[in-house]
Amino acid sequence: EDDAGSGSSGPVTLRLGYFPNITHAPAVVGVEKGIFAEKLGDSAKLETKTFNAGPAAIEAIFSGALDATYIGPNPTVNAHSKSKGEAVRVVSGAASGGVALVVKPGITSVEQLKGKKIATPQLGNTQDVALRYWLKEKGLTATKEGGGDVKVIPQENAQTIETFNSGAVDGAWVPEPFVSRLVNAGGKVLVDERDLWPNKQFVITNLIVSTKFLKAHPDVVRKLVEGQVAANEFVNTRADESHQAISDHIGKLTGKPLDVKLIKQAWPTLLFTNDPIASSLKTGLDHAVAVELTQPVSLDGLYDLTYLNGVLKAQGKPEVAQP
Amino acid sequence: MASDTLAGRADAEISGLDALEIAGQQKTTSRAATIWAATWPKLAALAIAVAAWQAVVWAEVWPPYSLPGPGTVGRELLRQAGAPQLWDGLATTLRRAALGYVFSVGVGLLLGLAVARFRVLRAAIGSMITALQTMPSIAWFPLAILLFELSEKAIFFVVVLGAAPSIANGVISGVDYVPPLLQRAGRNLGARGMNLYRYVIAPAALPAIVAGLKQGWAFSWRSLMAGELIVVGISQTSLGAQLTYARELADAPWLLATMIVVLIVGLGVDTAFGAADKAIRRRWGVLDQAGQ
Amino acid sequence: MASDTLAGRADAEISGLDALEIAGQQKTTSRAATIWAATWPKLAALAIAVAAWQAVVWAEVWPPYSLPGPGTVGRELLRQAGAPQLWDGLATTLRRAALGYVFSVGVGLLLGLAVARFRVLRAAIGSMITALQTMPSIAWFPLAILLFELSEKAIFFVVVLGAAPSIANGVISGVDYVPPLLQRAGRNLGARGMNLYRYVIAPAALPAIVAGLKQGWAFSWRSLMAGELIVVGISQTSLGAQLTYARELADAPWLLATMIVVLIVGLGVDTAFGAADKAIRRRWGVLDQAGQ
Amino acid sequence: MTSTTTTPRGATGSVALRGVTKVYGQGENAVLALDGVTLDVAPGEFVCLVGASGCGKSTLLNLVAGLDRVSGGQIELGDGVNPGLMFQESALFPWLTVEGNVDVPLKLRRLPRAQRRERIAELLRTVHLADFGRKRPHQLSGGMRQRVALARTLALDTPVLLMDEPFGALDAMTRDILHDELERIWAERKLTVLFVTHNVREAARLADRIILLSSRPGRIIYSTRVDVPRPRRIDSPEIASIAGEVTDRLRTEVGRHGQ
Amino acid sequence: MTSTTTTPRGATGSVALRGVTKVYGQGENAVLALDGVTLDVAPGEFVCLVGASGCGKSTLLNLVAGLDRVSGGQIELGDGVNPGLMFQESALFPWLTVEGNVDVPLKLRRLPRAQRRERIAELLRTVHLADFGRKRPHQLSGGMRQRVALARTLALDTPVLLMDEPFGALDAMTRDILHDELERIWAERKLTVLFVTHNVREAARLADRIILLSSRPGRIIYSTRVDVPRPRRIDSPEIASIAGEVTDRLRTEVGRHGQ
Ligand SMILES: Nc1ncnc2c1ncn2[C@@H]1O[C@H](COP(=O)(O)OP(=O)(O)OP(=O)(O)O)[C@@H](O)[C@H]1O
Ligand SMILES: Nc1ncnc2c1ncn2[C@@H]1O[C@H](COP(=O)(O)OP(=O)(O)OP(=O)(O)O)[C@@H](O)[C@H]1O
Ligand SMILES: [Mg+2]
Ligand SMILES: [Mg+2]
Repeated sequence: EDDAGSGSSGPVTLRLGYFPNITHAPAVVGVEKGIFAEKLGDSAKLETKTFNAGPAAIEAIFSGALDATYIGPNPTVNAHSKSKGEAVRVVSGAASGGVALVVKPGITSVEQLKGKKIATPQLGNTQDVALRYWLKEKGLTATKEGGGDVKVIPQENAQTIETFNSGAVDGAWVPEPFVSRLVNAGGKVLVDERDLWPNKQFVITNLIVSTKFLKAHPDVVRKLVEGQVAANEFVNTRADESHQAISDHIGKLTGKPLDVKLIKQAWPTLLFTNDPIASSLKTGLDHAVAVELTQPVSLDGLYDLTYLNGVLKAQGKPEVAQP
Repeated sequence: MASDTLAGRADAEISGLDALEIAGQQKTTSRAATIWAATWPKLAALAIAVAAWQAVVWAEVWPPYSLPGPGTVGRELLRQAGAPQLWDGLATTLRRAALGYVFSVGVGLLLGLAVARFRVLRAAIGSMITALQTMPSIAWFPLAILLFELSEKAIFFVVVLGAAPSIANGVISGVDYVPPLLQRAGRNLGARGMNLYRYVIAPAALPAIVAGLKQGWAFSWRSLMAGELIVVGISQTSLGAQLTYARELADAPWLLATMIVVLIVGLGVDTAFGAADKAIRRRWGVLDQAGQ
Repeated sequence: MASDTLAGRADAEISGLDALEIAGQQKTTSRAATIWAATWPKLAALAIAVAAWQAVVWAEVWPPYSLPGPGTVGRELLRQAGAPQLWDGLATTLRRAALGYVFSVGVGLLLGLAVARFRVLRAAIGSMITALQTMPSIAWFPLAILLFELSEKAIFFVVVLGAAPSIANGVISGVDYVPPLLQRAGRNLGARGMNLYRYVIAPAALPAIVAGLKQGWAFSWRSLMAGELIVVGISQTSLGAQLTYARELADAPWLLATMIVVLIVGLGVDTAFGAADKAIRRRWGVLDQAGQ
Repeated sequence: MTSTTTTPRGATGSVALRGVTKVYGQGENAVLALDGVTLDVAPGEFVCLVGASGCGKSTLLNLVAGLDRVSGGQIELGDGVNPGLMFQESALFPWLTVEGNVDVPLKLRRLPRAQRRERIAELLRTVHLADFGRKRPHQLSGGMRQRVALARTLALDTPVLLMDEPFGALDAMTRDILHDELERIWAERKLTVLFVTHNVREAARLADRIILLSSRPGRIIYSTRVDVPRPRRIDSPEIASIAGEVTDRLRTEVGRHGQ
Repeated sequence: MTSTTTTPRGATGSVALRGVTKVYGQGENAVLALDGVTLDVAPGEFVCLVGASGCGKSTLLNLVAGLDRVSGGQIELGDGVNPGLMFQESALFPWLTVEGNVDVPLKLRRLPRAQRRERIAELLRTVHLADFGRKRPHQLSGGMRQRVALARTLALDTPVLLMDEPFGALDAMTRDILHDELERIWAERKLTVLFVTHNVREAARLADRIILLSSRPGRIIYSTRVDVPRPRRIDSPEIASIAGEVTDRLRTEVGRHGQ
C-alpha cells in the first residue's frame, strides 16, 4: 500500500540520506566503509542520497522519496511540527557538539561584542537561537531584524567565511567544519557551545526515519540502527581511518578531497554518541520561545528509541532515556 | 450598377456618415467583447488549474503537509495578506527589483549598443556576454561581498550581472536584424554615427529590444530572489528571504502562498510588457493585419 | 567612353575572368584577415582582464585567500584539468544540460507556437509564461521532488521549467512580428494552419526564435547549476555541486577555476549560436549589406 | 456604367462582387476605401482595373483574394477556387532562394519532387530568370524580384489570377515579352484575370474589359470593352486610340473628383 | 557614345563616374553588375537612365549615393555633397507617421521646429498628400508610399537628386502632375538629377540627356540629348519621336545582348 514496498513482495530498498559533512561523520564513514550494507544484509538494499541542505531532505521524506536521513535538530523539529507529528521519528542520535562562537582576535569579552555583527547560519535555527539566548543571558539585546546591541546576521555558512574574511562580520556562531575554517582564517573561539550545556552535550546530528517506513519495515529500521551504532563505534575507535574515509568520500562527491588536517582539527570538539540528547532539543525550543523566534511546539511522539535501546541492550551497552 | 445594390448610397456624404456609424458600432461591441475575450480564458485556466490541484489533493497521493490543498494555501495567503510582513517584504523586493532592473537596463542597453556597433568590441567580448549570462548567481556572491560587503549594493551587483547580459543580447540581436534597406535610407537621409542609431537602428530594433528587456526582467528577478539571501533580515524582510524560509521551515502552505505572490508579480510585469509590445505592434502595423 | 578608362576591358569574357580574380583576391586576403580580426580583440580583452586582475591582487586590497591571483587560479585549473573529477563533473553536467535543453526546446517551441496561434490560449496563459519564467528554481524543488523523487528527472523538471518559458517567449515575440505581407503571401499561396507555420511563420520568426533559444540556454544552464543541488549524487560529481562546494569550502582558487570552466562552456555555446545566427543573417541578406 | 454580363453563380473562374464596401479604421479615422462596388467577371475574362493612386485597387484585389474582410456587400467565387494574388510589393520570402520561393506553392500542392523541379525550371524560363534560381531575393534587382513573384503566383495553377501592377518595375522590352507570355498562359489555361495597372496602354493591350475606379470612395465610374482582336501589339493604333479614350475619361473623372 | 562634356571637378552638383566597375559576390558566384562606366553629369543637368531589368541602374545610383563601394574606378562628387537617393522600394520607416518620415531629414539638419512643420506641410502638398500626414506607412497605398518617399527625399534639400523609378507606382494623372512639380523644383533649385525609369516617354519628357545601359555587364551603350524646349508635354509629338528613337535603340541593343 505504500511505495516503500512491503516485506513480502520482494526486496525492500532503504533510501538513506546524509550530508557529506564532518557532523555527519557516522553516516559518511558507515557508507564509505560498508557498515550499513553489512548490517542490513539481505533484509534491505541500501540506496544513499546526499544533500547539501536540510530542506531538500525533508521534502524528500515528506514526499516519500526518502526513508531515513541523518539531519540536524532544526529540520527535525520543523518536520515534526509541520506534519503535526506525523511524518518522522528520531530513532537514534549521531553526534553532539562542534559548535562555537568564533570572533575577530581583538574581541576577548562579551562586552566587546556591543555594536558588532555576528553571523548565524539561519534565522531561528539552533545556532541562531543559541546565540540570541546567550546574548540575552548576558544582558545584550538583538532584534530579529538585525538591530539591538549586537547585530545578528543570518547567512549561509559558506557566505560567512567570505564576510568574515572581508571584515563584513566580526564573528559567527557556527557548526564545524566552519568553526575550524574561521579559526584558520584568523578567528578566535570566544564561546564553545559545549560549555553552555549540561554534560557538555547537545544534539547536532540525529537519525530520523519516515513514520510510514517505520511502520512498514520495523525490522529494517532495527538493522539501520544497528548500523548506526556500529558506525559510531568505528568512528569513535578508529579515528585516523575515519578521517581518511571522510576526506575520500567528500573528494568523490565534490571533485576535491577535504583536507584531512581540517577534519583532525575539528574532530575533538565533536562527540559521536547514539544518544539523541532529546533534552537539548527541548531546551533549545524553550530558548527559541524565550527569544520570541517561535511558538511553543510539542515534541510528543517525535522520539522512538525502542530500536536503539534494543540494540544497545543486546550489545550490553547502557540504554538511553526515552523522553 | 454600384448604386443598384446599396440603395440610398449614392451620396458620398451619407456613405461617409454610414461608415462612421459602422465603425462606431464595431467599436462598442468590441470593447465589451474585448474585455470578456481577454478575461474568460484566464478565469477558465485558473479554474482548471485549481480544480486539478484540488483533485490531486483529494486523491491523497501525497500527505497534506507535503502538498496542501488550494483551500489551505488560500487561507494562508489571506492570513499573510492581513499581516504586514508580506507587504513589507514585497515592497522591499519590488523596490530592489525596480532599482536593479533600471540599472541593468542602462548597462545592458549601453553594452548592447556598444558591442553591436563596434566590431572590435564584438569580437572581443560579444561571446563573453552570453557566457556571463550563464554564470549562476551564487558564483558571484563572493565577489559581490568582496566589492560591496553586506550592503544592498551587493544584491544589485548580482542582479545587474544577471540581467544586463540578457538585455544586451536582446539589443545585439535586434540591431543585427535591422533591415539593410532602412539603414541605407537612414544613412542617405544624413543619419551617421549616433544619429543613425537614434533615428533608425534603435526604433527598428525596438521589438527585439523589448523582447530582450522582458527576458532581462526574468533574469533580474530570479537573480534578486537568490541575491536577497546575501543580506537577510539586515533591516527588512524580503520575498526572496520568505521563499527560502518557507522552505527551510518545511512550511508548504507558506511556500505555495509565496510562490503565488511571485506569480502575481510576474503576471503584472508581463501585462506591462504586453501593453508596450502591443503599442509597438500597432504603430508598426503588424497588429492590425495579423489580427484578422 | 566606357572603354577609354579601362583599356583591354572591351571583352565581357575578360572582364568576367577579371571579376573572378578580383573576387578571389578579396577572399584570400579576407580569410587570414578574418581570423586575425576575430582573434586579436579576444586576446586583447583576455590580456586586459588578466592584467587588471593581477594588478588588483598585487595592490593587496584583499587578502590572497579572498582574491587569489591569476597565477594561483591558473595552477588550480591545471591541477583540476589533470584530475578526472573535473572532467567527470563536466561530462555529467553537459549531458544533463544537453538532455534538459533539448527537452526544453521541444516544450518551449510547442508552447510558444500554441500560444502564438490560439488566441484563447494566449489570453489564458500568455502572461503566465513570463510569470513562470520569473519563478526562482529553488521554489520548484519541493514540487520536483514530489513528482520525480530524487531522480535526474527532478533536475530536468527544474531545468525545463526554467528554460521552456524563455524559449516560448522568444517564439511568441518572433511570431508576433512576422511581416503581415509575408503572412498574406503565404496564405494566398495555399498555406493554411500548420502549413502557414511551417512555410512562413516559423522561418520568418527564426531570428527571434534563435534569440529566444539563446536566452533559454542561459536559463537552462543556470537552473541546472541550481538543480544539481537537489541531490548531490554520490556516484557522479557535477559542475553545479563543485561550484557550491568550492564556495562552502571557501576555496577561492577552486571557485574561480570552476567559474572559468563555466565561462568557457558559455563561450563555446555562444560560438555555436553565433554561427547559426550568422548563417541565418547571410541567407536573409542582412549580413552582406550591413557589413559595409 | 459597368457591363451587366451575368454568369452562372459558382462557375469555376467566375468572380462576382455585389455592393462591396470596405472601411479601414474606426471612428474619426475611418476611411471608406471602396463603396458599393458591383462587378461580374466571367470565367476566362481578362479585366483590367485602372484608377488614381489610392483609389482602392489593391484593396479590391485583397478582398477578392480573401485576405481582408469586406465591410459590406459580398464576393462570390467559383466553388473551391483560391485566387492567386500577385502583390504590389514583391512579397518574396527572404529566407528562400528564387527556386525555393517558386517551390512553395508547388510543395503546398504536394506535387512530387521531380515534377516540381521541372515546373520551377519552366516557370523561371517563362519569366526569363532561368539562370537565377539559386540567388536569394536580396541579390536581385527590383524588376527581377517582380518576375520571381509572377512565377510564384503562376505556380499556383489557379483559375483566377489577381495581379497588382505586376509589370510596374519592368522595362518596355521585358514587359512586352511578358505580355505575350501572360496572354499565352491566359489563353491556354482559360484563366480569369483581374489586372491592376497604371499603364493604360498595357490595359488596352491585355484586357477584354477595362474598368475605371474613382478615388475616395472607390467606385466603378467607367467600363469599356476592348474589342481589338488578338494577337495585339501595344504600339498598334487601335490600342493607342482605346488607351487615349480611357485616359481622357480618367482625366475628366479623376480630375472632377479632386485629388 | 556618351557626351564628353567635362565640368570643373568638385563643382557643387557635378557628378563624375570614371571607369566605375561593380562586382557583387565572390568567386564563382561573382556578378559583374557594372563594367567601366564613365559618365559626367554637369551641375543642373537632368539625366535619365534607362535599361533592361537587372542591368545595373539601381547599383549605379547606390554607388553614387555612397551606399556601396565601387569595385573599380572612382566617383567624384562636389565637395560635401550628399546626394539624396529615392530608393526603388519606398523604404519608409514603419514606426513613424508620414509626417514623421518627412521630418527625419529635417531634424537631422537641425532645422527649428516651426520651420520643419512648415516645410513638411509644403512637401506633402507638393506630393498631394496634405491630408495624410498622420497616417502610418502601412495605411497607405503603394503609390502614396512612393510619394511620401519622394517628399522625404526632397526634404534633404541636396543639390544632387538620385531617383530610382520614383513614379513607377503612379497613375498617369498623378504622374503628370508630379512631373511638373519635379521640373519646377529642379529648375528653381538648379538641381542635378539622375533619374532611373522604365518609361521612355517619361525620360524624354524630363531629361536633358537620356543614357542607355546594357545588361550584364552594365555599360553605357547609347546616349542622346533631348533638345525639346521646356515646358514639355508628355503627349507631344517631339517627345513621342524621341521616345520612339530611344525605344528602338533599346530594342536592338538590349535584344542583341540577349535576354
Ligand atoms: N491598412 C489600412 N489602413 C487604413 N487605410 C488603408 C489601409 N490600406 C489602405 N488604406 C487606404 O485605402 C485607400 C485605398 O488603398 P489601396 O492600396 O487600395 O489603393 P490603390 O488603388 O492600390 O493605390 P495605388 O495605385 O497607389 O497602389 C487609400 O486611401 C489608403 O490610404
Ligand atoms: N546584393 C547583391 N548581391 C548580388 N547580386 C546583386 C546584388 N544586388 C544586385 N545584384 C545583381 O546586380 C545586377 C544589377 O542589379 P540592379 O538592381 O542594379 O538592376 P536594375 O538595373 O536596378 O534593375 P531593375 O530595373 O530590375 O530594378 C543584377 O543582375 C542583380 O542580380
Ligand atoms: Mg495598390
Ligand atoms: Mg533597380
